[in-house]
Amino acid sequence: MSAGTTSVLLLALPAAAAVLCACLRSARAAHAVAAAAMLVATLLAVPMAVEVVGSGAVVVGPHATWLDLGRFTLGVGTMVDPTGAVLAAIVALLATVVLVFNAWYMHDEPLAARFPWQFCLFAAAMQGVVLADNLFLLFCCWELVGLGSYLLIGFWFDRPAAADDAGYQARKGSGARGVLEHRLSPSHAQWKAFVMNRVGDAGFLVGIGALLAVSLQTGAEGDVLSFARLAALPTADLSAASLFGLSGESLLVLAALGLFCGAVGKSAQFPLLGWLPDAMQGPTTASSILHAATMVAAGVFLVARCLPLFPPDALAVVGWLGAFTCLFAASIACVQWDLKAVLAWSTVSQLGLMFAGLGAGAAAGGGEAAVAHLFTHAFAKCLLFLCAGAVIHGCHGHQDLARLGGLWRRMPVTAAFALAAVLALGGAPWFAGFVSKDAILAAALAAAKVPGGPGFGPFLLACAGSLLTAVYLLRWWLRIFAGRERQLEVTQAAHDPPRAVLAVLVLLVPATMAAPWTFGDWLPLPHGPEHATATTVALVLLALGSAIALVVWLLAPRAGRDLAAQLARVLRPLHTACAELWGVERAFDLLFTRGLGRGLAAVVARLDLGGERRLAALELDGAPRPLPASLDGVVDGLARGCADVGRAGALLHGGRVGVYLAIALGALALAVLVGWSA
Amino acid sequence: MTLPAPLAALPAPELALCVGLGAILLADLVPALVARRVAPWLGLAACAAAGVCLAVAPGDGAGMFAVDAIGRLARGLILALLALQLLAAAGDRRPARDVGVLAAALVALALGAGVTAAASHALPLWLGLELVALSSYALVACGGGDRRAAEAGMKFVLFGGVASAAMLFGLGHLYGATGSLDFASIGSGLAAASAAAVAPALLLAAAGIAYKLALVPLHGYAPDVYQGAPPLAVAAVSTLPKVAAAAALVRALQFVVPPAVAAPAALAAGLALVAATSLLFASFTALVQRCARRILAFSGIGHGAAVVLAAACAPQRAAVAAIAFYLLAYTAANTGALVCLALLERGPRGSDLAALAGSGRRRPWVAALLCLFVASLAGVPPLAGFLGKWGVLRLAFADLGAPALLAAAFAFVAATAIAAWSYLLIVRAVLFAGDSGPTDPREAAPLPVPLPTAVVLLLCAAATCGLGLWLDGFTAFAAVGP
Amino acid sequence: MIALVSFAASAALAVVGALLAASVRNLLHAALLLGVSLFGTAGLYLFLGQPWLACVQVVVYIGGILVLILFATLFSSDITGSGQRAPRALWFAALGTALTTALAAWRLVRGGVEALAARRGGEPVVPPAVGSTDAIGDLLLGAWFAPFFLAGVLLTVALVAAVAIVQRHRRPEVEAEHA
Amino acid sequence: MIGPLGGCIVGPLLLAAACLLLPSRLARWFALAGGLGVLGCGALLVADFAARPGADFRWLEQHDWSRAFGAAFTFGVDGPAALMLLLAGLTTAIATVAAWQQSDRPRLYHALVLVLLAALAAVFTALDLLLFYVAWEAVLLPMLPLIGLFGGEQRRYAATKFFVYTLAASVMLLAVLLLLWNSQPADGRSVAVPSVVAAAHVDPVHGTLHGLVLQGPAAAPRVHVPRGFDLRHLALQADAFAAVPLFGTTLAVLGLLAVLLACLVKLPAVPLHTWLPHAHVQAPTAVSVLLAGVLLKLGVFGLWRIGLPLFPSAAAAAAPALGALGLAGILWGAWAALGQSDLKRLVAYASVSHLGFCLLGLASGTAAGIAGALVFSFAHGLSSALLFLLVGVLYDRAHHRRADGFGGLARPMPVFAWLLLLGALAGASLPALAVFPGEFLVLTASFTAAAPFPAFAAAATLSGILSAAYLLWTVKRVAYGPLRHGEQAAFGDCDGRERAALLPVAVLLVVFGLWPKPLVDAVRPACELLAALLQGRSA
Amino acid sequence: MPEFGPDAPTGYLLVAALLFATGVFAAISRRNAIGVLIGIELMLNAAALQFAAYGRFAKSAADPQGQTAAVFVIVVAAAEAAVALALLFAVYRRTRDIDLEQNRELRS
Repeated sequence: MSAGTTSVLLLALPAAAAVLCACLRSARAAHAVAAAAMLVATLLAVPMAVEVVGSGAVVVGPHATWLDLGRFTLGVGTMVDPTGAVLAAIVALLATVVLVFNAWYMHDEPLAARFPWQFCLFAAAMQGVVLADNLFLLFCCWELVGLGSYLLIGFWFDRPAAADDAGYQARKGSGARGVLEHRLSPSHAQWKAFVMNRVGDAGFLVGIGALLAVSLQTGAEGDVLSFARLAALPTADLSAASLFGLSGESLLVLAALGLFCGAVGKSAQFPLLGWLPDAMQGPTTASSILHAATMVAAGVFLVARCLPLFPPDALAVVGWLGAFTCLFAASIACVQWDLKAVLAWSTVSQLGLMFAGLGAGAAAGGGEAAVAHLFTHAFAKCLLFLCAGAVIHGCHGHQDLARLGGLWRRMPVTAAFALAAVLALGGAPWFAGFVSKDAILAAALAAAKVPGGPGFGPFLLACAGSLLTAVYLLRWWLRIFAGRERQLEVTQAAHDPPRAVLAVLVLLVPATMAAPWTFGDWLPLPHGPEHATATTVALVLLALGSAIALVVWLLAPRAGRDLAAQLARVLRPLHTACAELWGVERAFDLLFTRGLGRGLAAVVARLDLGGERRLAALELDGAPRPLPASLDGVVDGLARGCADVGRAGALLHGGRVGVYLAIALGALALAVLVGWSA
Repeated sequence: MTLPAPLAALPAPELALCVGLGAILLADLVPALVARRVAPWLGLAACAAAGVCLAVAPGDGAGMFAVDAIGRLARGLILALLALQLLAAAGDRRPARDVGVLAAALVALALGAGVTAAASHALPLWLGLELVALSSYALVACGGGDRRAAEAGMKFVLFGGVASAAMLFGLGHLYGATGSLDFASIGSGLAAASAAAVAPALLLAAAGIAYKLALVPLHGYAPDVYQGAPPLAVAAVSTLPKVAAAAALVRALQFVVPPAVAAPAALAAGLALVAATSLLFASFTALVQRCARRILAFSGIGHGAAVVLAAACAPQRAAVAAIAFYLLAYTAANTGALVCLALLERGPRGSDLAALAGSGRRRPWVAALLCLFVASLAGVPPLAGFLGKWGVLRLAFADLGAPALLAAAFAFVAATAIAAWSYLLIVRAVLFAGDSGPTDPREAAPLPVPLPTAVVLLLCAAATCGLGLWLDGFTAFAAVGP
Repeated sequence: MIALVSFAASAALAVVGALLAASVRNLLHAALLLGVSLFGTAGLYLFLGQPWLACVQVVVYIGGILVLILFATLFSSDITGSGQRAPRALWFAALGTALTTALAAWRLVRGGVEALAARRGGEPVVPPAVGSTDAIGDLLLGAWFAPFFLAGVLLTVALVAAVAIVQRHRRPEVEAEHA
Repeated sequence: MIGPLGGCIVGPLLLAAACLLLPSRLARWFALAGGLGVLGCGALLVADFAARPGADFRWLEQHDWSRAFGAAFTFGVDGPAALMLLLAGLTTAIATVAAWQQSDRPRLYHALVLVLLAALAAVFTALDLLLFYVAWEAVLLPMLPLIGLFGGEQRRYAATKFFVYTLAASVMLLAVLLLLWNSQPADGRSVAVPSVVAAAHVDPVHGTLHGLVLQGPAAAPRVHVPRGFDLRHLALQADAFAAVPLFGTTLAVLGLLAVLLACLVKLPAVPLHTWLPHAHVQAPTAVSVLLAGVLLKLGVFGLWRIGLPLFPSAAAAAAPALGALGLAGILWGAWAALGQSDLKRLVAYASVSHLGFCLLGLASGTAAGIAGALVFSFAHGLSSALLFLLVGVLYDRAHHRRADGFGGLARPMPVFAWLLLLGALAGASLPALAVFPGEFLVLTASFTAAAPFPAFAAAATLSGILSAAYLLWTVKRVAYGPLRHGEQAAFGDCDGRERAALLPVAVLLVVFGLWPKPLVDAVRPACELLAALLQGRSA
Repeated sequence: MPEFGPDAPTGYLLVAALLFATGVFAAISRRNAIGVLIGIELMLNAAALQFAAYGRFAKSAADPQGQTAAVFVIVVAAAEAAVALALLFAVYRRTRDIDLEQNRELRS
């Protein structure tokens, strides 16, 4: 089967499974159908990936014109390149694994039958993003990915807000400051995720628009949004393109930044990152796929896909913002006490790292490095979340790092898997992260040396982020699995998932190792002179970070010691800032939700129809109606003005014949006088 | 067929109406006939005879009556309206004794209107108007009228007397300035050097016509009369005199201004000013009325003004056609609306908007028809009123170089929009108000609509709906020969 | 000279009578003063050489209408006139309107006189022919038969209308309703 | 003999008469039959245009009216008109199903709906300006009682405002109509035929253009246009209208202003929109469906049929201002919707926001933009219908429409919740749902149009955020979260009748979202022709 | 002042004009309907006088039209007065008053 056909099947299978599962009432059957479909997809995708990666060529799949608009067309079609092929395979594989895991995880969940179809929709949309051959289709699937995340995050749609949820209050991570609990609920989280993504999508649309404008102004026709055509754009003659005084090149920068804006939303980069931790309100299994391969990966993938379109100026922005997010999120992850929150912020941080790599540019090998990290991170994060899911499942929903501990005895396999994933993410030697993270640092370093590039900033920020990565990951593992059990009533019932589930999970473990990624050098990783430097730096940072984590972990139980107390005192403001998410959540809430959102909306609504008092009084005939300054009030005011004119006229009609006669005769006499003189 | 010499001085249709009037008055002396309510039918017979006469031999008196298109059209319309009024009178539930007077007054009204519409001499014009006025007073206040009807009649007669006197005063000067009261002589006098004396006198003399058309500033009586008089009387008083006055106006203009030439700018501007003022004043003032019939009165002021606007545009065939169509649409809708109101009103202040609430529940069909007529008055397509407006506006917008007419035309359009709101007040009151309230069980079953009244309503409705798209009506009316 | 004086007296009688009729408070007096004014006018008719018209004026106007009005003043609850004035503003409006009207009428008169002179073309005014009633009769039964006829109809209608209007109410329920 | 298009007008009128005269239980069937009949005609036409794209008028039908005035009952349908006809029939059918249990004066109600349908069909099929105007105003006649008789507590205020506002805005059309007629020479006028028009409309068999004989060389054909009201003939004289001086400007400019006033109020464009929330809130559910589904489209269609073709040069000059108005509508409507607590009012403001896209697309003057605007208005008919129906479902159960008076209804009413989500997502223009293609077309067209449209488009992308915010927030408030009012646990899910109204709309939303090609293909040639004319005038 | 004498039209016409203006004043300022009626009679009287005067001086010879028109005026005035008084009587019977200030039930 050709790669083109396979790519269509990869799209169609999950989509068909989604439709089929939506019709099934039985959770078990639905999971079976969905998992089977995803398994078939995996079995199709892996050989395809092997084939495409082997040939290194871009395979163009079927293409159809969706709409013909005369000057240009909008198409639907697929294409497979090595990156896409691998990512498609990873999506399929992880989806299969998560589905199987979920069948166990949700075995007593009444709504479980909903999960498979929403999940398959999600996966299908992601496959669409990965395999689309043009930006338009990618955008459509991109939006559907947003829909999938919306559905999954809001899976427990009827849960109350966290502040009102006794169960949540009992099980939440301690010291969860910075989270607006009166808002936090699955239904709010899904809304927030969708809307924040839409913020990015607005930029995405502007980017598409700018690309279209440039393309059409340079005389392009046909499917101008196809990646093949877009890739040629930077090298084309852009002198014909200009808009608002911007040259074609400037427009391309604008377009690139627009696309990146979309990626910022989807991949939860600063400042559009508030939704991702909230998305933890969804099932952990949903989080595992959302954080690994389907949702947040889309942003990185988009930028990687469009990397040829990114001029250096745009790349610098990408690099700086990514690296900043990497450090920013890592700093927050260090102080989280909710076991999933740590992972969530970790995802944000790692995505930032990927963007830092992308920002290094293709010449420095940043694209490959970032993609590689996307792959390795997907497996590790998926595994981490599934392990976290197992822990939460075993501990009856408790996710407070302060109350867990010593679980390695009760769930040794899980602990081992989690450790593998932690090491992989942290970039320990012989583990997967070691390969990809070092590549990113190397690329960033290489880019820093290029004159006119982003400079050393992104590299340094990424390094700091890497250091903290080691800290929070190790802290996370240690507080859950190592040491003594802190609260026996929380952990006593914990146990490893059943064998069948473990058998699936174990599939992911090899991917946390370095070997599969370096085998045969199939992954095109840069091996420049900076690589050695970067590797050294990374190892030092890893060691330092691990040391910090270990020291803190060891000191923490003995908080009375002077060192710990002093450290705590010194770091208190920093800690508070991190725990408060650097105020970004509150600022967002104030500025957007309350300010530009509800506040401005209330003002507009008031200016439009007036207040409730006016609206309530509308039908009362004759009664003086409040006439506030509103558009509708102006209309009523006009009407009232007309009526006032009429009232003035009616004054003449007070029933006095004398007045009538005076008007008539006076006007006649005046007319005679005037007519005479005229 | 020739009439003996003195009688031939009057046009045959009006003579037929005279005979009918005499017959009704005689029949009113025979109690048996009174009890059988024959008067309206006698009137209808006279009306039919007059119609035949009009079709066969419109006839002209000894130079005092013109035979022209507007005269034929207006008198045809007057006879048709008379027939409707007589039918409505036949369906009215008043005591038998009053019916005779009512029918006589209606016939006399039509007679006066016909004379006015046909006159080409100021004296019969004035006498016709007086006849219209006197029979109107009788209609407004005769028989079972209540206190409000009497008040309306008193105001009507006082105002009418003054208007008549003013007109006479003007006519006197016209006579002095031209030596004759004949339209043709007045026209030639105006053309001669004595124009400076004739024009103001003419203006004063036009007061009589303006008063019948209820143009601002001679509109004062209309709302009070409409409000106080019995609705059927209002239906007659608001339609027939307007038709007659409009015809007289058109004819007077035809003599004053050479035919086939547009009115001189100053005259057109003056007429346009009167029309625009009336239109705007009426539409605004109607907004604040609390009585359906007062709203219709202000509507009548506006509609009279529209006729003047058409007359100002072009004293030519097209104007005649447009005016005839406009009057046809207006009178059909207005008659229908007032007959509907007559059926819907209860009690002495029955025409108040508040009192009409719930009519839609009590008499849905009548209320619906009322709304139809009112919509036609508002000029909503595809009803006849729309095409009437269309015809007038077509003329008003014809000359892009006449700013006064264009301004008046835009005023007309604006007034249409404002007036639509005032008509909506009636619709609101009749259909939407008191819609859900409990119905008084005593009123649950109103008396059935008498057959003649139903026929009147159906005829009006048919005209209102059927004429709405009859564009060729303008062509047909323009083709009416003398 | 006598002619001029008596002419002036007639005119003064007409005008002053009218002014007083319009302004005295007592309605009865006003009606009587109207009669005075009408008499004055009749006198003017005589000077115009139109004795028949003067007769008609006296018989119809004064004999008919004025008596009717005098009779009608008896309806008025308050003929002596306290509170017979309209509201003050209206009174001033009346005055203004009347003055404007007078001005307008004066201009009309001037125009009319000029037109008359123009039409006469300088020929002198001939004293009226005796027996102008013949001409009136010819006119009424000849060229002006139609108005004559119409005037007859008009009077009939007026008569019927007046009777119909003053007819007694015979619907007690309506009467009760408005009582 | 009356053809199918005449049948679309006469048929519903006859059915309306039947409604009034025959037993009341038959009335709804008549209304449904009327709706389905027009729906069938519209569907056939759309299919025809999709299969054989063209800018021509099909199913032409002409009946004598007045030769003296050059008016005729001319009916004909181009792609956009076909789309609107389809929408009118569809919406009427849906609204009838939604009002199936109408208990208050059902005969009158259904008769009025049928009269409305006839008037709408007449607007969409008329090719004669006078006929168009008559139908345009006639729409108000049934709409007034539909709101004023069958509406909510403030229905009289709403009906009055609706009627007076829209009537006042459109009376100036009458003046324009007459000025256009009067400015034509009595014996007609010879005009050059633009080559694009000739290419699209010349009948090669008879050598005629819109029934007029072609004269002059084939390369530069001319026709002699008689005085009259035929819209196709008037459009040929567009240049002549632009040359008639009037009040210091030209007839074309004043004409466009009048058409704009009429259309922008109907559309409605901010700030002329305030009648809409009242009308929607007070109208019964099915009437809201009709109002949002078809009536607002009159504004779009009026611009398409009259404003742009008859006054292209003025329209080209006014394009930036119109685009700015469209943008203002998009943003203002969205923010106003965000601030509403009444569900119906919220949906009404969503309509205001959405119709802003239509205005933006039309103003862009590009084929894609105009096509997008037309397809968008069709899709908006579906999505707003769905949302209004759903609000109606809620109102039927709770007898109020306050958003904060609900919560957690997804538990007792899962089907309702899913449909609400679908409607909200459609309104938020999610790809794969029918609103998206239109919106995307409008945006891309604006991005690729001349300045300042790209800036408008960029600002308009904010609508994606805001629409998602207010619509999904509504879903959240109504359907998600814990059940906030205990008694609402007993609410039954959508019953069979409600589903019969809701599901077809939902299905169509998905179908046309995935496969909008027939819609776009049906309108595109006509849009390209108009765009070419507009471009030619602005250059 | 020959032009104001009995053999010139001006004097008559002036009297007519003054009578008319006086009638106008009475018609507007009177509160009692009969007062208004008196004003109307004055105005009509003025009109009749005017007709007569113009007829007398119409051409070189007197024109009977003027007089005849004046007779018509008088006749119609009589008819109108009769109807008006009948109406006043009708009002009086219903309200016991013909004061126009008291009869203002019909108004905006």
